[in-house]
Amino acid sequence: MKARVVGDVSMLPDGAFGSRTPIWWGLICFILIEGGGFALACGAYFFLMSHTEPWPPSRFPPDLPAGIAFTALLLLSEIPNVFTKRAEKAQDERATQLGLIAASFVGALLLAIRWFEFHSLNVRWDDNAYGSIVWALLFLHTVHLITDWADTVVLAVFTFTHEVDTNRFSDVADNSLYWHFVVIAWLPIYALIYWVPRLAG
Amino acid sequence: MSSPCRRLERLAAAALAAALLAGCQRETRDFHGPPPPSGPQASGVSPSDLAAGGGPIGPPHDPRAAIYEDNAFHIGEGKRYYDWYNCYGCHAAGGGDIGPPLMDDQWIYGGSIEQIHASIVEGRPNGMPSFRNKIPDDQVWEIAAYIRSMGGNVAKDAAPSRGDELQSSLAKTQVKPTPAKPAAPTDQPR
Amino acid sequence: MRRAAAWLAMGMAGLALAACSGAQDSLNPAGDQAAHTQDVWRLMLIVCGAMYVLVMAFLGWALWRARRALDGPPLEDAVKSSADAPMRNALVGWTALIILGLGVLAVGSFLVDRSLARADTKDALHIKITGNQWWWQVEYQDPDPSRQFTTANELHLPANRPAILELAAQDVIHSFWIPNLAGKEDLIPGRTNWLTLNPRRIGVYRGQCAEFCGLQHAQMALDATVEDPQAFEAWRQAQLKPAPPPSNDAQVRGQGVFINGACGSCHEIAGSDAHGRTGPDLTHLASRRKLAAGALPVGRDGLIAWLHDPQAIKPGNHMPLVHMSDQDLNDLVAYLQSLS
Amino acid sequence: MSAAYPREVGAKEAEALHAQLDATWRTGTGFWDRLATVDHKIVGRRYIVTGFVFFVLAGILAVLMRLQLATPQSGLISADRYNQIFSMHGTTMMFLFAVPIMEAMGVYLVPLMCGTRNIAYPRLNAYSYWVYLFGGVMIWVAFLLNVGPETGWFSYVPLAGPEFSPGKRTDFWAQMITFTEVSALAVAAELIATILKQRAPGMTLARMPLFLWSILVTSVMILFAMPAVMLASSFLISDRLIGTHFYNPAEGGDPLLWQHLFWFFGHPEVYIIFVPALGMVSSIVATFAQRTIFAYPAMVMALIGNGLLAFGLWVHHMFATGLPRLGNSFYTSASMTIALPAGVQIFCWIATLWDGKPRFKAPLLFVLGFVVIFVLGGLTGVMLASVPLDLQLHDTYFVVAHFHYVLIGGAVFPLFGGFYYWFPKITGRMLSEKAGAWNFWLFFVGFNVAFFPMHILGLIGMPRRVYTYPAGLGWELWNRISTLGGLVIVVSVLIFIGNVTVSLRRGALAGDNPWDAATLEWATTSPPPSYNFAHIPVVTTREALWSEDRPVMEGLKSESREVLCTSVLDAEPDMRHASPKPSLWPLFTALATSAMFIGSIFHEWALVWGSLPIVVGLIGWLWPTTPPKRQLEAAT
Repeated sequence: MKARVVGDVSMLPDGAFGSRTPIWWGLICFILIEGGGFALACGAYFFLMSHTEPWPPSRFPPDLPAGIAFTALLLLSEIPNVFTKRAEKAQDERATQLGLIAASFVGALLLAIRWFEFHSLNVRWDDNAYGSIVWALLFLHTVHLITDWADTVVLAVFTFTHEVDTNRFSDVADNSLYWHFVVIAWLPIYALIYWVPRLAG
Repeated sequence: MSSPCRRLERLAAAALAAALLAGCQRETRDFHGPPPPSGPQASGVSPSDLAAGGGPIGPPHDPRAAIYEDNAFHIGEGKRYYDWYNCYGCHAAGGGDIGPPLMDDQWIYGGSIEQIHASIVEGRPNGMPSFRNKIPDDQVWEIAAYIRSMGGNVAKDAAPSRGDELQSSLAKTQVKPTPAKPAAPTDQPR
Repeated sequence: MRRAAAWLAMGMAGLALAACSGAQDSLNPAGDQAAHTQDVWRLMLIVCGAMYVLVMAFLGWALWRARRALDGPPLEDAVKSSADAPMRNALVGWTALIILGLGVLAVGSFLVDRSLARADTKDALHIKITGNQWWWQVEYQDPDPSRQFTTANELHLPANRPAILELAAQDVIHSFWIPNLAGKEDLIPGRTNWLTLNPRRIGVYRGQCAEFCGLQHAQMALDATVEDPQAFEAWRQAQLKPAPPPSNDAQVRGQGVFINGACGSCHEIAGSDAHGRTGPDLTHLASRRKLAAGALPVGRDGLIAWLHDPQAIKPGNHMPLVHMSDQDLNDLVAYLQSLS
Repeated sequence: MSAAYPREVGAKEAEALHAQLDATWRTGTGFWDRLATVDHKIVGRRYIVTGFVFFVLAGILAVLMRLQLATPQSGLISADRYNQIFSMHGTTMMFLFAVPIMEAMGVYLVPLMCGTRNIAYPRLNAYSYWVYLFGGVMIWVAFLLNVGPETGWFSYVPLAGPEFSPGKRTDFWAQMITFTEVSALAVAAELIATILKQRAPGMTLARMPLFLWSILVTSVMILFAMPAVMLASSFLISDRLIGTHFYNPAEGGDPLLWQHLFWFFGHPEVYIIFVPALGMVSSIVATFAQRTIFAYPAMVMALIGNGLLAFGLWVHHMFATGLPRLGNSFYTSASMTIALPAGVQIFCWIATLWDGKPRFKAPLLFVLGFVVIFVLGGLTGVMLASVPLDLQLHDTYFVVAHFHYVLIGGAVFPLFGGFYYWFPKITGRMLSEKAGAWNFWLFFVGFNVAFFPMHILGLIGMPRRVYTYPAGLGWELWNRISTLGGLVIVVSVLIFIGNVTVSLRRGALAGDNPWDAATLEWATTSPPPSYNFAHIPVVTTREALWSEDRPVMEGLKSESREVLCTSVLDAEPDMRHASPKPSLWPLFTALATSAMFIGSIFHEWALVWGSLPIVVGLIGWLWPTTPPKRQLEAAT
């Protein structure tokens, strides 16, 4: 059977933003997977908590300063993040570069604070189940932090070495979206690690 | 082209053989143990052969040792029997109590598996009773293999991990026996 | 199609056949719980069987009709068909039927479950069962400590008197299951579960661990003897006594082997110097039917086979191979056989 | 570019287009080219073949078990070996055969059915295959080295924990989970993106073939189910390796945490295997009845219902663990409810056959076998949902019978039907019908002989996972019959393998659309060209190929790889999207991933140093293809 051509798609754009691109959907899938993992880990936290009295067993919840510092900086990191996102939307190369560099530095600082967080938990992972789940939550979030930070750094380098076109701007936008996820996912974890033991204890 | 290929092949074959050997050795479940050796040396050495603090004159190399020494299953069984025969009573979880610690590098009567085996079978002066005929020989070997694992003297992939018991009685076979806990900012009673 | 029906019929016949045999058989109930469960089974079999027959009939009809349609004229339109409307009604009916069937089954199941939860527990026996790799420790509880006793791998229950089982595990998860008496309940480390039995019919039933628990999961059985209350009381009185002292030379020597050798490190024989706690209590071993959690019959042959090489019979279990002379073995068996 | 539409494509133009597209999309024949390929058809083919190999391997283990159980107190296989064998059988069937092969069918067929040139994220697709392959090889090598899993495919703690499972056996199992989950999740994301964004213009959600719906539902289920088992197995391996206490009751852990997490995954897992099979059944029924599937909206609702309900019933695997009674009753109702969507679908298929003009070819035979077997398995599933009855039947051979009826009847029979149905598309040749009939009847009879007696065995008290049993409990006869049935299945599978081997060379040529099917994969040649479609097909009805009109669109680049993206709901053409070229980076990254996973079995720090090569691989893989600035400046 001969093909009957009814239209031409060559005039369509070859790049786009957000939900129009397949990459965005992949990212959403990824966020769903990771979000599901976080939710289940939080569920495991409550499951273990319901069997343990007192919580934490040592009665010493984690120390607050590092966690507060981290949370505050993480929330502030949304400023360069949103700035970068706007710059991408406007396809402003200079501003994008600036935003990415700022985000990279904030990320590095966050990782440094995270180091102190691990040391202020007042429990080791192999002390008891409470220690295990607290370390697991913090570790899971750290993995995401490192992943997105590495992605940001690579993108930042790339904007300096390569031509930046729509697809690249779109990558940067997706990176910003993922950072939103890293920030939002932290809030319940923060509550579980630092505040639930205080309120429950 | 063919020679590097062949070398690669040979390398792969060697690696596979090594893995095979290691896998078999570490993971075999040999429930019968070897037949008991006959003859006079079966009973090992008597306590009088060994002077406390002296060099390990211990029993000669025993072919049975190899079966138990790096075998994950036997070490795991040894862990169980260590508990069942109440070695905890004197040695705690390896840290020592009435009896000497077992997880450091200092051995009064020698730290080879044969020597530990002999110590259990024969007993030692100053309190270590003889378990001859009280603990079957297979199990003594398993306990000895486990005791060696306490000090980190067996391959990591054969050593047991934590047990399902309270953490305070845990033999830290996977952790160096130094008190290397990261100093927590606040004191915490444990 | 016909084949399937034939299979079903054969299966039913098989079930009927099987129902009159076993000592480990959920279709041969000897207690209230198993009987209630069998009621659910019958209900399920009828409702699900009817549904199955209905589906198969529809399929058969469709195929029969289709064979004839092959010779007819081709469909004028693959997408729309005059059969759509009546079929849609049939689908609604079918859906309603499924919901109805499921409703009946769910309610039936729920009612039975409730009746199980409300089992009669007046004047119940309290028995603690602890699962070990790979044997059962059975402790008959009593407020009076002198009336408590311990046995292994056997359960004696008076008929028509409820028993409450407290289920715990020493090492890994096991599952307690005597199908003739009741469904199973897991024994989980760190938790305590409860199971109520209301045994009715006198007989000896077999139970088996039903949760995979390692190497010898297959050989972790226990016997449950349901007997009349007098027989049970006699058994209990015998169990409360310490083991009889050895009465002849062989038995005396055998006791020596037991206590001075490796046996006493793990096994307890009340009334002797053997006080091991990690293996099964052997105080009244000779009064039991089976050895090593159902692996062998208690008796001279069984004991000799077991002591000669426990690892050949139950590879990997924690009863070690103890090398001893034939003389020692014979004496030991003589002593063990005296432990009635 | 001001052609008037519509227009016809001349033969010369078509030929030139083919040459150009083929040069752009073709996978070279060199060794490295083959390793670097990102063609979803090649990757999908490899996936299918690998999955089938694992099916055969696990089948061999099944036969060994049946031989052991044919007689009481058999000494054929030792307890230790037997436990490894049944663990490997379950693990291989569930993780290395069933889920991957269903996804593999999706990888091969979804882009074709969508009318697009390649799957979304083709490099991720290549990567996921390599990871799956390496994970499967790892666990089988470990098994052959006597380091195979020994605690069942469910690995209940504490049995699988550090105290009671010494050595590395369970660590290999737990890490195999990680391998297969990574690959399954990656494929799920690809398939979702492909289905949502790359459907042919005009293929609205309401015109999507049911197979695409079933793959979409499955993929979404994978996204939500697999993280649970990832989490559970990570907890397990950290308990075993670095001494955490998630499952240690003495330190506040709980063995039931494992069961909750595992079954939160494990129950949907069954539907993840079974839902794609429903899609295959729908495809086959529609084609061979030559009638559109009756009540399409009901079918779609039923698929979605299956997917949702599957997450609400995991507790029915845990009725015997002593959970609160009221909760259990809730799960009884929920578990029974799932019979509803299944019942609706069965009705719709039979109604379609009833009203159609079925041709009884091998694919349809397998579908009929599916109905007969699966309905029985579904009904025994309803029985098991009842708490009291489940307490008797749980962990007995009745359950073994039930889930083999559901999984072999519900998934393997449709899969074999699918093999017969799509083999001509994949290879260009037909499978022998005669051998197909033998294949089917032996499988059908052998299956029932093998598994029906297990219902009875369970009722009369035979528990699962026993390496032997005593004589005298009435189990001998049924076990022997069952073993005989197992051997018949072996013959049947051998016939299938023979059929494939012979037909690959000597089968009748298929042509584009040998079954006169309606979906887009049949609109292109058999086997399809490297670029799938020279022009992007346009869809105007649900049964695209049953209408006389075959509109297409042009305008995608032919000198570089491009796919068309359409809008999610209405499939309006939206943008052109560059599709990645072949690359060795996915293979490299997969190797690095495998090194990290296997290394972390032996040392926890492998997680850290092992991730560095992965980062290198990922950067190489994702490094954009836009030219560097310096080069650009030099050019201008």
